[in-house]
Amino acid sequence: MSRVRIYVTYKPSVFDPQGATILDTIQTALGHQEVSQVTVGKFFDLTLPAANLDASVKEIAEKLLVNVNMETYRYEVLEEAE
Amino acid sequence: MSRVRIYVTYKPSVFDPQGATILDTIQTALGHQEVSQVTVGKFFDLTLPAANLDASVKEIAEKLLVNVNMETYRYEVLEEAE
Amino acid sequence: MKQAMTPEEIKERKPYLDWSLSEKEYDYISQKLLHRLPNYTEVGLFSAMWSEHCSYKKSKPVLRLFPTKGERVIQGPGEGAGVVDIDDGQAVVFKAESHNHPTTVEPYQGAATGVGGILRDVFSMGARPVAILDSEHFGEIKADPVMRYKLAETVKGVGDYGNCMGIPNLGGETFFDACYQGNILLNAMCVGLMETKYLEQGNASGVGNSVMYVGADTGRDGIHGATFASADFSKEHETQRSAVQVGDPFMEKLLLEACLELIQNHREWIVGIQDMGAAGLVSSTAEMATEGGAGMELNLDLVPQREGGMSAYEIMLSESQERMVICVKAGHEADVKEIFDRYQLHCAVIGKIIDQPRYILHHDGQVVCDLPVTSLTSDVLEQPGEEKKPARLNQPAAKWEPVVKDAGAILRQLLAQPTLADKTYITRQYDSQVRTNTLVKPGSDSGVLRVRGSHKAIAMCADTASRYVYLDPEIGGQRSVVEAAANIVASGATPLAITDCLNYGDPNDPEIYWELHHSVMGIAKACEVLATPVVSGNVSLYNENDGQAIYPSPMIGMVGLIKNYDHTIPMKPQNLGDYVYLVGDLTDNFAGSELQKLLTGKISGALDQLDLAKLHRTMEQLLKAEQTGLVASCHDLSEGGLATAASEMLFGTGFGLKLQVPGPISQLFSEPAGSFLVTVAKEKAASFTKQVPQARLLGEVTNSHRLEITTDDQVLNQNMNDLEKIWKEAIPCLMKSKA
Amino acid sequence: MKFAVIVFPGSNCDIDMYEALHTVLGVEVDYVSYRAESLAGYDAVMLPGGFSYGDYLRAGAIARFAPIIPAVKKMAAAGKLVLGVCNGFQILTEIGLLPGALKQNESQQFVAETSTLLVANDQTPFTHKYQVNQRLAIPIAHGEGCYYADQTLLDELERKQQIVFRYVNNPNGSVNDIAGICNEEGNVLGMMPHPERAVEAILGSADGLGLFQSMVEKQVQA
Ligand SMILES: Nc1ncnc2c1ncn2[C@@H]1O[C@H](COP(=O)(O)OP(=O)(O)O)[C@@H](O)[C@H]1O
Ligand SMILES: [Mg+2]
Repeated sequence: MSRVRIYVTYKPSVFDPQGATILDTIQTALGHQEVSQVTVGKFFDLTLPAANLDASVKEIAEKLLVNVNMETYRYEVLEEAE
Repeated sequence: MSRVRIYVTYKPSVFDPQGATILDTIQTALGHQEVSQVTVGKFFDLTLPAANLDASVKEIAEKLLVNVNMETYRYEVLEEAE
Repeated sequence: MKQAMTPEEIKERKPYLDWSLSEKEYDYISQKLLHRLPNYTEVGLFSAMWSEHCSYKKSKPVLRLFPTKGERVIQGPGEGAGVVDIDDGQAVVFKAESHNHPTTVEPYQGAATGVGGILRDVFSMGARPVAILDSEHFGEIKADPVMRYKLAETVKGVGDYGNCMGIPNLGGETFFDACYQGNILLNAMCVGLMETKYLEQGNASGVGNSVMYVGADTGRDGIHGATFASADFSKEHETQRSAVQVGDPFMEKLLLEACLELIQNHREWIVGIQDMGAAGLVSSTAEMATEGGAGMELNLDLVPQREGGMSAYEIMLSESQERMVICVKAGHEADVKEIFDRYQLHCAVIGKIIDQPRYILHHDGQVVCDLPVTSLTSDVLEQPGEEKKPARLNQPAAKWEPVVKDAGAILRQLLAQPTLADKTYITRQYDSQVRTNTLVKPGSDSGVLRVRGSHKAIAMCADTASRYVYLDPEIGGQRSVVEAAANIVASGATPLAITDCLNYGDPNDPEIYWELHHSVMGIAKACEVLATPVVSGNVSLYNENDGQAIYPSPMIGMVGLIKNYDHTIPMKPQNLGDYVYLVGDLTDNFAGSELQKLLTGKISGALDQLDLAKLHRTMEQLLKAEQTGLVASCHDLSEGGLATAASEMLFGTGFGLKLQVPGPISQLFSEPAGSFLVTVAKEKAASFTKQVPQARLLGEVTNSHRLEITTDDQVLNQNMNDLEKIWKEAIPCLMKSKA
Repeated sequence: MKFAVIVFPGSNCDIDMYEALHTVLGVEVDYVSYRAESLAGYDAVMLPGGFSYGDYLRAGAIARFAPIIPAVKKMAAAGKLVLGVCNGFQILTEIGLLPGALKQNESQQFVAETSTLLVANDQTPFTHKYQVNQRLAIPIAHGEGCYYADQTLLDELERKQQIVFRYVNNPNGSVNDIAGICNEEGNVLGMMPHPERAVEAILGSADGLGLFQSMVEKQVQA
């Protein structure tokens, strides 16, 4: 079994109102002017067999977890086990 | 400047309906019976100066990004630069 | 900035063809309008401004058929939204807009930004948006998980935007048919209220006055949205879809409050205001200048930008959401800015009104565009389409006679059809009560909203009758208006006016142009007879997928007035023992009905002519009865006919109906236009039938919670609890299915 | 008695609250901007529903930094009545005036309908006009209304009778069917349902009136 983490973020040109609002809050309300950029993303940790990992993850990500119109993703294997 | 990634997840005791729904969809609609667990989280990538990193991140996370009643977080430095 | 191609290269390589500008148009622009070759930026502006979405070059000749004037019409088509007088210095402001292509590609954001866009149209007139309606057409969801996903996301998009803005959803429709499998329809309608004295227009004039930009920063979102929406939607376009527009309802809420504060408290500071919709900055500014008969000079370096390195072309065509343009009187720029600053919105002077009728753009220290203003707007070459009567209409199929062996079984099946089934799955995701004026929530014939501080209410609905329009565009067009009017009248309101969204396939196909033309003729005729002028609207063409067009689907949004909201008529029976009347007729023509679709899997046949004058007379009589307190409840017959309407009246009540309906049982499923079931207290029966002479007594309200209808050949006798279960569970069940 | 209705950027039930108090109950009430720093002169504070700051991040999370918040906390500490409805409830948990948190609805869908509430505690300044176990028809409209508390907190809330309203048909997955809770002192109430939408029979229900009448009477006695 492998544990895989899939990271999903907006494509760079897609407007992210949530990120913009959070950055503004950090800078003005919290006074952390030194923070210059915030991007927000989601991640999904999946447990699945190591065989065929790449194909499975690709299918699950592109068919379900990722909105390919506006998001991109990448994944990494967190740990492998029997 | 550093780029920091803060991971936020529900505490283990908090039920996450989203993870359960996604797992169900993966197994039944996508037919990936072999996937056995899904957890979902958010992450925030912040760009900020390397000085005082730990204190700043802690403050921003605990005051804003995380609701400590139901969520936990950890962070890692993605890259360091001048 | 360097232009990507020289004017000569453009002439030679014709990149504009990909942007839906024809060679004929290009030549006309160069030879007749400019007397020179346009540069790259200019060609881009032309291709967007001359797209159907902005210019209506194909549909304009047809739209002229609409009646647009009426005693109460303050502002007809041509502005952000139509404005209709509702007495006491108040007006109702409304418009509908399609967002079909964006919603097909990216349902959540497409639907959300569809709602956002129509709200801006209404508040840019100086009105406060008070209600949202949504007309949604999907493909069949039974065997199509992708369609279920699109439905779920579309509904979430409509809901999230309106809920966040705090504007109640007062109704709409949700229709399913295989013709929308590759191209779903999402039409959003917004209704606003205003004091007539605050009426604003989208114009810019007065040499030296400033052009100000407010709201969200400009990014590369939806570039070519306008031309994209005007081009056939085929597989090829799936690669173009990174430029999705993302809605920010929070910013829009701030923008709404800031704009209304400006208009209501400081009207004298401004000349005009307009939202940035399709083709963004170029369309809004060029239209404002045209409207005001002025010239305009803009410096694009001053436009607030979210991304670096945007070209002039990208800045002008960006469809980033939540932005407005305001023409501000010289000297008041700082005053205006102060208001927007207070709402933490960006606000910048980006140009001014000049004394020659030109449209001049500066970018990176260069003049990138210098055109006569009207060349972008009113000089567009109108292109009435070629027309040909569709082959299917030359020989309509023979009249179809349904065989109804077990009416109960048929009714149960009908109630489970997603088009007829309970829509609570959808409406429950929409806040319909926020701002506490909602008298009738979605689920009845019309949504009804109190006008706070008065005894008035407004009723509203959105209706499409695409199957009927498909079988006969002209009669179908009439039916769409009659259906909307019936919904308004059923709620006790006097129809005032309509808005529309004309959703069709590729108008270059002569058969589709014919459909467009003839259905508009039908709509126009019905509007004339029913005295409901067209005050605003929107056209969405090229609704095709791989060459397969949707049914012609004109959506009618109607608004009505209730002078005393105590006379709002509920849909559900109120008292045991009340009489039940049929007002209007049943019919033996089943062409286009839900029954025909259920039993044969398709629709066919010719439609009967409507007697519009008679329908109008009946509705007026019924209205009078409602307004004098004679009617206890009323529901019009639509999809699924009398049997379905009667069931809908009983759901959620403990009542039953015991009726005697002359004729064969099949007629209980016929779908006559403009017929009603009405319940009336016995002691008012005589006055009612005097007022509505053609009302036919069918029976009465019982407490058995059964629907019992005796006809000439069969008895229908159904337990309402069973029917309600079927009706309620149909959509949730389909949405959950794993197939 | 004078009420303050706080208006945050993105509040949208502010007018509903105002109208319920002003037009229906006929009491004195003002809108107060989130930028204000004092609530001197007011006897009760209402945090209305809506989407403050778009509910980006988490509902109520950003409103916590608004300039008015210290004044709200001061009112609570002084024993004045503080009511948070919907987004207002979310804000009260985020600023720590009420324990626990509100998560996304279990269905992961926004839900708007009329819910039936049971009065669980009729001894608070907000509910003394009701009877325990009385059923109230009150509209709900929220996407993040699933109340969460861990077992220890839950036990404590039950023991101290801080649960004020429960749902008859739990619409969102809240633990112990919780629809509204108060603080230990009883002067701060947070609830997801909208009593201000249930003050006129023509709009569907007037069952929320008792809550506002309770507040007004309490104040008169005090
Ligand atoms: N997408 C939707 N959004 C809001 N309300 C809807 C939607 N779809 C259906 N409804 C509501 O459900 C009810 C039934 O719709 P429909 O069958 O189209 O009514 P009618 O036949 O009277 O036009 C109406 O009150 C309508 O407003
Ligand atoms: Mg109807």
